[in-house]
Amino acid sequence: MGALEVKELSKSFDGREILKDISLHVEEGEFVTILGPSGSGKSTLFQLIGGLLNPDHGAISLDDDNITGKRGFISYMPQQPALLPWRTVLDNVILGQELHGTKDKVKAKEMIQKAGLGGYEQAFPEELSGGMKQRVAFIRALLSPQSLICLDEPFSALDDFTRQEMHEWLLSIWSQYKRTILFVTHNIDEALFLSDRILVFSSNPAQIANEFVIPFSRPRKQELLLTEEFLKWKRKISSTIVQNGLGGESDE
Amino acid sequence: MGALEVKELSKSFDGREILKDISLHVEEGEFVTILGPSGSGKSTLFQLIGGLLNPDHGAISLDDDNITGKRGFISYMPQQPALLPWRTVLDNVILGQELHGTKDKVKAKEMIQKAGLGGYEQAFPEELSGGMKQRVAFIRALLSPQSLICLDEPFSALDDFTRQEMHEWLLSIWSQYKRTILFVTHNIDEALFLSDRILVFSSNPAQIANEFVIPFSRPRKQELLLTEEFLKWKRKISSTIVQNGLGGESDE
Amino acid sequence: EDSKSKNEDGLTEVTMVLDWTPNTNHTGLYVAQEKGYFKDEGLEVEIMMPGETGADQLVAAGRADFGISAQEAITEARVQDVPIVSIGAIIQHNTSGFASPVEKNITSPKDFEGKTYGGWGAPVEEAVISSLMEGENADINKLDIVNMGNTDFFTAVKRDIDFAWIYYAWTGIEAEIRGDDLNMMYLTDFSDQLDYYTPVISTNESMINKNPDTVKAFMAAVTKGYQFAIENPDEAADILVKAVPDLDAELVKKSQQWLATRYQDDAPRWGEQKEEIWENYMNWMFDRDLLEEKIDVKKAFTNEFLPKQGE
Amino acid sequence: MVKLLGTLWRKGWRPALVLLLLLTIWQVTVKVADVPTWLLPAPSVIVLEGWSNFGNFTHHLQSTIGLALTGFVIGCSVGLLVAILLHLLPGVREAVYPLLILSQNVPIIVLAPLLVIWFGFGVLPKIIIITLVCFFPITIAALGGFKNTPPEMKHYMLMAGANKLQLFSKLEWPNSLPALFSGLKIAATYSVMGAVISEWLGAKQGIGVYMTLASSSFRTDRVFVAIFIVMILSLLFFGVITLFEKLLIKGRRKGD
Amino acid sequence: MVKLLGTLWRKGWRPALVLLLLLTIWQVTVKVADVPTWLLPAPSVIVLEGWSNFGNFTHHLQSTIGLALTGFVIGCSVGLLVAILLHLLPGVREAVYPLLILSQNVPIIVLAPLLVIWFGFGVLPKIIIITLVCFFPITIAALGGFKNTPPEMKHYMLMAGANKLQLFSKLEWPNSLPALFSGLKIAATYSVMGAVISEWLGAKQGIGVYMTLASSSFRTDRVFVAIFIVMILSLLFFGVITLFEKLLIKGRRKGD
Ligand SMILES: Nc1ncnc2c1ncn2[C@@H]1O[C@H](COP(=O)(O)OP(=O)(O)OP(=O)(O)O)[C@@H](O)[C@H]1O
Ligand SMILES: Nc1ncnc2c1ncn2[C@@H]1O[C@H](COP(=O)(O)OP(=O)(O)OP(=O)(O)O)[C@@H](O)[C@H]1O
Ligand SMILES: [Mg+2]
Ligand SMILES: [Mg+2]
Repeated sequence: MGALEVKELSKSFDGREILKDISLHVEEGEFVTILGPSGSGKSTLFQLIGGLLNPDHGAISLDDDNITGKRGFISYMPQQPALLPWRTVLDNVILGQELHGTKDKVKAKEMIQKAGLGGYEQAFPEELSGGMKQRVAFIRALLSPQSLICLDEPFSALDDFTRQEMHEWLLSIWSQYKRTILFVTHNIDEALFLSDRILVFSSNPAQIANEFVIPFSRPRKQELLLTEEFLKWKRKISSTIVQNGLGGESDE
Repeated sequence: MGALEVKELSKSFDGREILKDISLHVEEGEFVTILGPSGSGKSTLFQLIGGLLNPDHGAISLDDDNITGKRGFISYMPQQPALLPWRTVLDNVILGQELHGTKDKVKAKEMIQKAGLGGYEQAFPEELSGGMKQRVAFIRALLSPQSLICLDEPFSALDDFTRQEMHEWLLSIWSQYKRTILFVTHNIDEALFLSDRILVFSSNPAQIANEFVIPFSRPRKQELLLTEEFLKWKRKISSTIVQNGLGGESDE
Repeated sequence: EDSKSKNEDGLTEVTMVLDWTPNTNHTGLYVAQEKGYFKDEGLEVEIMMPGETGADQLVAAGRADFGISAQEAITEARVQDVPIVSIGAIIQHNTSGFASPVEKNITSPKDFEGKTYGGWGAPVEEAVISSLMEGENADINKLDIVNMGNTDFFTAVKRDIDFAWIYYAWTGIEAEIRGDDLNMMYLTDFSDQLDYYTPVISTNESMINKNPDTVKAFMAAVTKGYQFAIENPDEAADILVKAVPDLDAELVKKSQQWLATRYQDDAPRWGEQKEEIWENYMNWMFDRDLLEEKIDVKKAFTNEFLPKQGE
Repeated sequence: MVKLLGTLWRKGWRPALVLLLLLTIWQVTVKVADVPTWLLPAPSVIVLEGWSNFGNFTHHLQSTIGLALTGFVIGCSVGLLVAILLHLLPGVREAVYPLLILSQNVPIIVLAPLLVIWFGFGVLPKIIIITLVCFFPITIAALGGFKNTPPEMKHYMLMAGANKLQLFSKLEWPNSLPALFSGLKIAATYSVMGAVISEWLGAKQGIGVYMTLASSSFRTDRVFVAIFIVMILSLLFFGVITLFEKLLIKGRRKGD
Repeated sequence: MVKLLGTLWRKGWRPALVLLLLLTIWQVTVKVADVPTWLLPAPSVIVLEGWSNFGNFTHHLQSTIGLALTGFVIGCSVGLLVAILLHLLPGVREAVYPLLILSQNVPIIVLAPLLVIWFGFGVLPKIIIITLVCFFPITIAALGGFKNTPPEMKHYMLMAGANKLQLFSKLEWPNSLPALFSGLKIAATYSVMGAVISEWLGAKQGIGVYMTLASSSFRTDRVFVAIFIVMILSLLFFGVITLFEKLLIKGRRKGD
């Protein structure tokens, strides 16, 4: 469940090509990360997969069903938490389920607890810090019923301290539930720590410049980040990015 | 110019103590970073220094002048870019100067160019990506006339690719202008790469748990991040954080 | 024969719409209501205020069965094919006229020169004033005519306005009560042509055609009501005040006394209208370009529904 | 409840003081300049008249309140319905919205007599007037609220597979509540004025009738009693809506 | 300019079509049911009357436009001034704002005679009425706009050392412009209505006078001509303000 196939996807805005011939696939239960600079079109890709936008060319299929332009087939966590301010944490968290008919408050409470938000079930978003909000949004995505979860830089607003905790926690949850995850980030550490596979985006227009299969064994622990092996991989990916001339002019 | 002295600062909100007996000083021309988890009170500290809040106890002085509760003595870059949507990039960037009477459009244009935003001088904020907005906000802070710049997680919304570029750029500017900088982040890499000195915040209530003087020579280049020496320092700081039991429960 | 529906008490329901707020012009209606004259005639009458709408359109549209109107309005309405008909004059002679505080020293139309008249902007006002002034060789161009809208007489003459057109029975009496002395020039003092009927009771043509008996019954009761008011002004005033307690009792009482003799006046019976009066005033209006065309005055009024004398 | 009274007191004492000051100035001016009552009655005269005459007044009051409430409820329902329809049918909105705004330029007072001619003297034309007066602020407020939904939230809902109905009921509707309540507050005060105006079109009782009667029998003091009552009534309506708002709107930061 | 016309056409053809449809229904109904003209004139009759009589009409039109414009300008200036004062003096705002809202419940038409007493029959009381009608939406809109400043921007400005005046002129004022323009649009249409109503209080010419005369001489067709003119005039005012808005407000995403 949750195998994603993207074929030769292209998308332009106002004549400017943002995505060009993007082909990628994510296998069932795989954790794939797209690493790309800001403005390269990562969120646009998610909007295409989520059916919010229609591609100019190409097709998207999930478990062999064509879902191009169809909504509701993926679970989603946006860049901004987008919590509903009039709902408590608990009610926000079950929103994804609610949209598809089933509510499981017990499980929701459990997950809230696990995310380190125990006691905040009845709090409103305005009472939370930016980081806490992001975590709530993440739990909401995890609780949604779809098999593929698209995470759009979910931890970019968290501090590195908590982010690291969340990484471990995410991996532990993921090992339990084995959902397919497509992750977007611009943080190399994050990508390396979490993924089975990393796709590096070039920009203007975005194409897939490189692909890395990450061999670290699971379960992964925080200490991994501080090993020589990790640093070696980081150098490797960084050099690709420098080679490709990414980074610098990406926004001009 | 720009030596900051904070003495035994305490602040509570609604009876909850956020900052407790914070004493720190930043020397003229020094680059000091405060490293702390989300919600620990970093922004609150800045609001106290900026005179937006009044401390319950303690005093703040800049170049031996007491500025406790006084505004306009520091240059500031907030967590959210807070650009004025009706002003072009150029007009936004000179806002800090404008408030103190002097406008230097030529220099502003030059800096916009250097920040990789050349050609966007007449663009409105809504036309920029999140990352670009943050960069504009940063230039605005740099162009303000005050000698002490307080940066509140200015790069947290940037992707690591661009962030790295900005780090180098920031350091090059700083070496030219030698302004005093107080920087807030939760990113260990960032803190290590930029700072002369790092203060680690504990939380509930925030106190200064550790202080590290960073010995890397300047000018620093990106490659530094991928060296053994850097990794060693990262391990050292990480372990302090783990020892202090920071990170995990910080938000509960 | 009548097509009007009857209610559960076997009474025919009709509505009567006033021309303004209730006042002593309407006493007969309230007496007929209070004394049960309407009920005796098999009618259940509802008396309404028209508000801004104006009674005539309501009566014409059949939203009300009867209304209070005035000869000039009915004449104008008939020109536009608005089907309303006057079925009884409430007051025989025109009791309206131009009033001013004595201090203003306006005693004849000649004195209008250099003064300010406050009206409601109708062309008929200028026509009437100019005909009065012509009679004394005064120049209408030397009069400033100002539209004072809804402003009341007493307020208006405190500011800018020197004289205005009032019904003596109400505004004039109020002045007496206040002890303000007025110079009053009745229209009837100047020209027979201006002695038109105001106010009158009106109905629409469809009532006349379809429910003549209801109209007859209504006028019978109303006649008795006014007869009573003529004979017992004080008691009639009490009835009006009782029906409309928000009116000023003193004003009603005094006004009633003043009006008692003027309802029927010199007419053979209350409510009777003469064709020549209709004809005269219509001609007067036509001559002064106040009407686009002449009307058939026989269709504009009728005495047919007034009770026969001694009936 | 105690907290509410506390808030009322904290927010209310200043305006109350200013009001008292204004009334005092008025009273003193009238007394000193010896302005006759029929021209401009002193506040004391007005209060006295209102007090001593309150018995005669209650049926007028009841009638107006009934009218205003009915009109308000119908007007708001219609307004909401229109807003929801227009929101869910963007094509219709584009066609009808400008006309709606245009319709607000028809002076109600001009329309009113025509309404009476067309619909008679009953309650109907009056309700229509109040409805016309009430529905517009509601429609505008609700439409604005619906449209003002933060794009990132709408984004999330759509990506998560919300259909149009869910998007509306779970996001746009609750998001519009604060705007809607501002609309309701405006409509509530309008409804009282609308009721008074509608009574000028012919009614047997009501504050509008009382006002007209008072005015035509030169009782300026009573006209002012009516004005005061209208103001108090509007204030009450406003207060009730605010109370509902406090109870219903959660989790949103209030303005300072 | 061409672009503007394009927008107008793109946004306008749907409402225009619906309007045409409504007019047609009206026309046919009146003709089929044989409704007499004095009760409800057919649109064709109204247009014809308006057309053939336009010459007699221009001086009324001029007078009303002049009145509306003057009142609008004064009303908006006063409204803005009040809003700025109340915003800069929070203590005063708390004391006066509730009273301002309260004042809106005084029916203007009731106030009118008093205005005449105090200011006579000239232009002054009319201007005052239009001012009263215009100033409120402006004040409310401006105050709302000032208050709605995003806290992070306010934050930045204060930290950067902006004084109260700078905070206002560089942040709160430009931030309030969109809200202000909504207020201006409302005030613009109100001003036309206000002018017509003020003319009922006594004027020698103007659309209000024309309307009253038409009504009292049973020329319902002319009443409708006046209503149409009022609507067109309001629309024009609205359009002019919208044009200014387009020219003045930059860098902000428009609604979809
Ligand atoms: N609806 C739109 N209309 C026009 N241009 C758009 C639209 N959405 C995105 N773009 C442009 O497409 C490009 C890619 O945007 P996108 O948001 O996908 O980038 P991203 O990789 O998610 O960046 P970030 O890391 O900053 O979120 C940007 O240059 C943006 O300006
Ligand atoms: N005005 C306020 N009233 C009450 N509590 C506040 C206020 N401002 C901040 N706090 C609380 O103080 C604590 C510290 O907040 P602060 O914004 O300073 O944290 P931070 O370190 O900047 O976090 P982050 O990295 O998420 O920005 C938080 O728990 C917050 O809820
Ligand atoms: Mg993105
Ligand atoms: Mg912060």
